Amino acid sequence: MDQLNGREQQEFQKLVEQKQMKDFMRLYSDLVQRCFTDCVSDFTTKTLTSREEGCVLKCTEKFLKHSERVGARFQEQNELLMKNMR
Amino acid sequence: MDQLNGREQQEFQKLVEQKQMKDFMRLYSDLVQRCFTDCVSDFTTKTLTSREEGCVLKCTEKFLKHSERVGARFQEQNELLMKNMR
Amino acid sequence: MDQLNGREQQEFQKLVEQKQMKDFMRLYSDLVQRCFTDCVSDFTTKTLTSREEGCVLKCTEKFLKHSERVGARFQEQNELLMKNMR
Amino acid sequence: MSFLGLGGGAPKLSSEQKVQAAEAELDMVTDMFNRLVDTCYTKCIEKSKGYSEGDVNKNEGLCIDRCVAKYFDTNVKVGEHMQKIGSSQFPGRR
Amino acid sequence: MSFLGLGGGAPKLSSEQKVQAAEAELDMVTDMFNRLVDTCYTKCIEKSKGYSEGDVNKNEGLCIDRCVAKYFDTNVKVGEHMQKIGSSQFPGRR
Amino acid sequence: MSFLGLGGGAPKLSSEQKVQAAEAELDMVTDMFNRLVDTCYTKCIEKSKGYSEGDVNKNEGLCIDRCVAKYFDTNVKVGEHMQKIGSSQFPGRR
Repeated sequence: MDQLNGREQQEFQKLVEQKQMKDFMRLYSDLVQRCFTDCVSDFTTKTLTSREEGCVLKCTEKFLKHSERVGARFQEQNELLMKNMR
Repeated sequence: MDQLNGREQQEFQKLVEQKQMKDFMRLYSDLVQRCFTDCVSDFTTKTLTSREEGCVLKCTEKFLKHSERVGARFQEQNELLMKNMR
Repeated sequence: MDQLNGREQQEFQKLVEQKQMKDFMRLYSDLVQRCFTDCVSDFTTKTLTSREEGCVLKCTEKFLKHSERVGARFQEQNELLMKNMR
Repeated sequence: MSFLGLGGGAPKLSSEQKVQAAEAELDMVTDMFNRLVDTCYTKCIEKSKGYSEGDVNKNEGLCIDRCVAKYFDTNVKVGEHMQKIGSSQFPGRR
Repeated sequence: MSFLGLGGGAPKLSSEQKVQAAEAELDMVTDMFNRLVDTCYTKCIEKSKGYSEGDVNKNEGLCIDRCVAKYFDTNVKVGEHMQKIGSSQFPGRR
Repeated sequence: MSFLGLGGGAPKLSSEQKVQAAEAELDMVTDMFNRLVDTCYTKCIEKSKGYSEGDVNKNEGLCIDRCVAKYFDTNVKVGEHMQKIGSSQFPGRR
């Protein structure tokens, strides 16, 4: 990013903030869709059974921990890549 | 939406209209891809066989009716959710 | 496109150029994801095995040739469609 | 219109920010609708017989109704659970 | 350029609207191309042997050609059928 | 910040173009992160038992670490190979 000057940095920063909310929304929607798909397949009832709800909650925790861990490794790999490019 | 004033409402309305065409396009493309994937798997001919065409037409109707029904339920659930939030 | 005048054509051309980089990025990312999914499933090592790497390289070539061929046919079909519409 | 509690209490947003927030909310509702169409089609529509009919039959219809209801239910439960366990740690990449 | 009959007869659009319509059309063509690459890859490419070759072999090539042709055919048939049964009722959510 | 060598040497870009390039790069990094979350979840997370626990267990954790490393490795190898065989012919549709 060293090629952007002050004003450009600022403009870019504004873009980043606009996108962060969208990213969060996307990950949230992905989580809901995945946990629903993996946990819910009984359509004889209109609300979640307790078994389905338990599965959804565990799936939520696992997905969050998974995406955190991917995030940590992603950052490390990215820094490694940047270093090798210089 | 009550927090938007007149001019903002108008601007937002313009956005909504721009998006409606895109939404329609997307649903149309999803329909084509899904019905093609489900109905066409013989690649010894260059045009649809009559069996494949029949399948595609029924799939089209079913998908439309399905998405209409989802739309109706979606609206009800959304209204329910909004009501509970007030 | 005959309904756009000179200035509009120019503006549209600028849009096209902005989108081409994005399209390329998307196809590149699709390729990486697909070849990774198809070729890598041993997670007892931290780097690609030579067998996995060979698979990834062949997958890359095949995907590129595939998308080139789809592109050529796509263009032909599109031209055919345009001609029939006049 | 306050899906997931978005925008509810936030004070003193500029006009541009308010329209942007409304747009984000519209995009999210649209995205959820598209995911519902896709997910409930996969869960409920019988295509084993090569689409023997164009109608949505009674079983499929009931399944769709419940699929939408349970998807909303899941959406709420996930949101509540994330708040409980502290969603702040969420995206990991920032 | 009038994919799906878009833009054809519509009179008196502003410059901004015309460029927007052209952009929407470009996006749709690009989207269709991406879907074709994806769908025909799944239908036609043999990966059972772990990609034994980097070339697209003769069988795969023929399959790709027909896959593209049939996809266009499907696209047209779906469009005609939707007009016939009244696509106005389509998206449901509005 | 020069993912895939983007932006590195390109001279004399306008301010608008530079911000656009930075945005494209941000979008690509975000897209790759999302694909990693999705792909490695499918490869590494055991859901056969209906999510018997909310934690990521030791096996899953190791698998995630290696999955991310191998995905980056694949990304680099694909980029190098495309340059070698001449990626110019790539998208086909232009």
